[in-house]
Amino acid sequence: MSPLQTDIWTLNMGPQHPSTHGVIRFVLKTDGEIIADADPDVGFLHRGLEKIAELVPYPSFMPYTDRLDYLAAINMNWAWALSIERLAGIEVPPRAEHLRVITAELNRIASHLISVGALASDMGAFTPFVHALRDRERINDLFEELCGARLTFNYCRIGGVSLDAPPGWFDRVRGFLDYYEPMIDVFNRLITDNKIFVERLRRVAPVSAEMAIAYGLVGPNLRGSGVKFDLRKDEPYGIYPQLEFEVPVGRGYRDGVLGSCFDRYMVRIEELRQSIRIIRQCLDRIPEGEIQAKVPKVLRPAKGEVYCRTEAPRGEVGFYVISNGEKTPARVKIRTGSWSAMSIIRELSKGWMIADLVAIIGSLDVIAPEVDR
Amino acid sequence: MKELLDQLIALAVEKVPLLGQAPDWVFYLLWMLVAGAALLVYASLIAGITSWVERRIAGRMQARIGPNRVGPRGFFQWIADGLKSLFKEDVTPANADKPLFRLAPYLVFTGMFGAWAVLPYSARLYAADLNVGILYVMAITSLVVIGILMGGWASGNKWGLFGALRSSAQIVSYEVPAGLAIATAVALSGSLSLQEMVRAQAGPLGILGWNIFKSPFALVAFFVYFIAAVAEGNRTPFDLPEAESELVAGYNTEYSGMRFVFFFFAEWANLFLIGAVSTTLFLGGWQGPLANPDTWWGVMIGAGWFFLKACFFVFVLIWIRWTLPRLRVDQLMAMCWKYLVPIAFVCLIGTMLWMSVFGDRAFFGLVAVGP
Amino acid sequence: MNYFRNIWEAISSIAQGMAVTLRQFFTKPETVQYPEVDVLNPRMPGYSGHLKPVSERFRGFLTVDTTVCISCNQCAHVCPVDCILVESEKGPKTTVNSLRPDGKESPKTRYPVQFDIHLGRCMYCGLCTEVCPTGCIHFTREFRGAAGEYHKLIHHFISPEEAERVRKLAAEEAAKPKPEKPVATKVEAEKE
Amino acid sequence: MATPAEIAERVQAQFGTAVLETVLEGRLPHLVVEAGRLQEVCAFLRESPELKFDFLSAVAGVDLGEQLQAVYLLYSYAHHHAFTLKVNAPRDNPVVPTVSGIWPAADWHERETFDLMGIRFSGHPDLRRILLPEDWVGHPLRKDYKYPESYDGITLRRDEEDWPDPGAEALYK
Repeated sequence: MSPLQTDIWTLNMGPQHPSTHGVIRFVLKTDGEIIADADPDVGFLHRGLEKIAELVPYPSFMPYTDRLDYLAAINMNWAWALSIERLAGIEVPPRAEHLRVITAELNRIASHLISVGALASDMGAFTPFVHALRDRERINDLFEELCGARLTFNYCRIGGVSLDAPPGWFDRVRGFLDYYEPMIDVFNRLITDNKIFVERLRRVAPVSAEMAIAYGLVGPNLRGSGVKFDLRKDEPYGIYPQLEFEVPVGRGYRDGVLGSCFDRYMVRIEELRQSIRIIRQCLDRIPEGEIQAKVPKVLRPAKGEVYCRTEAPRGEVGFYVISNGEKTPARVKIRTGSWSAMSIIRELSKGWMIADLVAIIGSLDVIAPEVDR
Repeated sequence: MKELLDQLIALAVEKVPLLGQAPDWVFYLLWMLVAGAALLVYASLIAGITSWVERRIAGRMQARIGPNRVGPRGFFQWIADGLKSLFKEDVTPANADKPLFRLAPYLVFTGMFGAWAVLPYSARLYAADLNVGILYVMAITSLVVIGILMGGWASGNKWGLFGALRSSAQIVSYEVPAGLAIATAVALSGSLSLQEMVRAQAGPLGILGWNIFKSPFALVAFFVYFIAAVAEGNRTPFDLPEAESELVAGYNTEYSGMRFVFFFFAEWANLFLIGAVSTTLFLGGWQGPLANPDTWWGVMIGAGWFFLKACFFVFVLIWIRWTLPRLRVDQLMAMCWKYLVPIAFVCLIGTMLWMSVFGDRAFFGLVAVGP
Repeated sequence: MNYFRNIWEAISSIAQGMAVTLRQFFTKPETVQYPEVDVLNPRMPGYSGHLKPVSERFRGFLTVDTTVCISCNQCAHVCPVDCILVESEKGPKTTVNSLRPDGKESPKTRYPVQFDIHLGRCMYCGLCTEVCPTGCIHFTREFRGAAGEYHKLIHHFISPEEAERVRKLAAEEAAKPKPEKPVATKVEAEKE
Repeated sequence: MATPAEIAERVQAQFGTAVLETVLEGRLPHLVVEAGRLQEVCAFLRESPELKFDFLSAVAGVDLGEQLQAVYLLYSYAHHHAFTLKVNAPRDNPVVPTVSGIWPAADWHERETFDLMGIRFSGHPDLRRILLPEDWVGHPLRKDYKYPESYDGITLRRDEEDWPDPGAEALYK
């Protein structure tokens, strides 16, 4: 009797699929439910941001960085502003630095909320996602009060921030933190502790520290693999060196494997707490003063190049900017966290099930516009 | 209901002598049509309203409002949705196996709806009291898996086939713990007829005689049955066949319009069915305070109890669905074979031992059953 | 024993999660019924959620007060998507007061004869409002602007009559002694 | 942690003539190395215990006019120092050896550079376009790139169409 014949199936997952987090397509080759190969096909959201950057003046590129990662627009704004400030040698006033940290960390909370919520929703539990959105909505309200937008904030400027906080805003931020801090525990009770959820993730698709570094994983994905590296600590910028916070790393939470999907998830949950801590410190020590440095109206940085990395919610975002002394940059290369997270999926998903692929995508927190730029 | 109908028929025969000469099958046919129509209306109402209730509850659990546009608090949303689906184009994919593709929703629907015929809505309120009632329920609901497999395979969509295969593996596996748990209830009640099973659960206050109170093992068996029933009904956390975030929509990916409604009708009708069968087997069916099979108002109160209990289960099912994530295929199987089956088996043996020690005494053997 | 611990963990964690959802079930929903509730109104009646009405700084549609505009073209220059088109004529010299709280005076010699904002392109970034020396281009809190046709997304802020009036004024100015030819500066994409 | 000067020195000591240019001032100290020996240099940077550049942050393609340049932005988690390598390739035949065998991360970065800048990486296991469609013509990040009139029969919108003249129907605020 001949052995049972099985076929390798080619499956098309996406570009419209509930769990691809944007428009991403995977060409799956599966043996039953087991994935033999998952080839990501990206580029559906390619808007040519690097080309646009060569066409618009330095300050006018700021709104485009919002669209780079719409869930963490301020972190992207900051990265661009910081690159140009380094390139042109601009000092940022301390109040603006504090405002940047407050907004960036609020934005980090908002972004991580979407990330952990979306992972839960990929696992089939939709309610945690909505609960995360419910809390994120309050952050959006704060941002709307501050800068008038709820998603594409365009808040940072080269040399500072665009607007000072309206009266009473800091108290409302504090109020939000007081509200939100216990909500992390409620969220944990709802989904993080859930046995099914833990079992779905804790041993799935572990990434070793070496593999994470070799594939260029950054941010929470890298820390999930146990590498204690955070640009805010190790290559500090802004006022981060003056602030106290910890860098959570994966450690095989709930008897899992180090670097598994659950570790990456837990790192994000822990980072929520750290962000709250950072914001509280900033609120306590924010000085009065200017929010904008003196920057020439038409900015022409001296000839030179810079590679500036900052820690966004999806990890290192780096702007490699070359200036020719013109009012537009000669070349901008944007390196984002999702790009490397996306590139590891093919290697990582081999041998896991389709349901695990969804967990892998969700736990790596890939977001399509950041991949495609 | 049957008795009432018998009386009606007798009356009709008396008034119209010509009817007396009609053969029996005419009356049976009439009875079938009447009962079938009544049940269909009832089931449609329940399924439709459940769909609205589910969306409202889900909304509230997610800090939303839920549908609230059509009618008071959106109550007529389900009618609007039904009508909308009715007018929608019924798309059949080009490479679908067309006859099977068209047939599948009806099979699912039949399997789900067929079980409603034997449910003991109250002491005298039922369409049929088969002496193998519970076996009939298990048998007819097995049709569902064929419908799902057929639909998933015939739609010519790989995601659909994934869903269908997952579904068949799941339903076939979970029949085992469900069967064992049902056997526990059958052992306690001493009958396969659903009416008899409910009658056997009479006890003080109408509550203490319930099967779950007869032995601690029965209590566990009840949970095992409930979990297995949820799994057989493809509800979260066992909704792998349609696993939205993995398989797009699983077996019903390619369905649209009215056929899609049939699938969903079956799903919501199934919610009530799970509740009704669990109630009948373990929670005393229509038994409850003031329920009395001998007076008409007692029967009505019994019907109320049955409905309330079943609705409670519907709520719990919805509640679970909007809380829990989904299992993975291998975990699903592991849970069935490693946990539910052994536990159900222990429950069955334990209940038998318990009965041999305490007899048929209620409340874990503390209270004597009987008038 | 692992076996029983698993069962216990499953039951307890599921119960925990269900307690959370049940609690949310009995909490008031957060949804704002938008068309019914006037979100531009500072006090939204009958609403108890967390959402505040559209904030003071909300970046809605752009609007221009053309009487204050000095046609300096800075907004068009800074706009990343080229959604602003200003054409102007040289007219009599006056001064205008800024619309910003400081009310600073600026000299005005150029008068806009065309001021269009293409809301189909606008990305509501607010860079133009920041560079405007007189604050004449600013955001409104209006955000409802569905249009049936694409060209209706282009807002024209100067009517043909007004443009005619300005042109006449400019011609008179040009006819005066020390004549200066009116130059129409069409702002095109400066960024090539 | 090694300063850029030390790093450059080590590389120069090892490879000598392969280093075409050393730039240590400015915000981005870097070496320009010979394309042919790029793989050796990279392997040395990664493996040498004092340098140990285990992380390739990005590969950027730059259009220098006569030449195309690939820029490798490196970082070491072990020693917390950063460095940059540059490789030039002639514009008419821009070929650079791949480093995807040394840093797996380079795989996608090189594909992107190939896609947008048109630098071909010899030895790359899977050099396809990544962001643009397979049948796209040209490499958009080159300075002389002409935006196509149409793609696959779809006319790409021009400015005039995007800003139509409404004529008499215009609405005035």
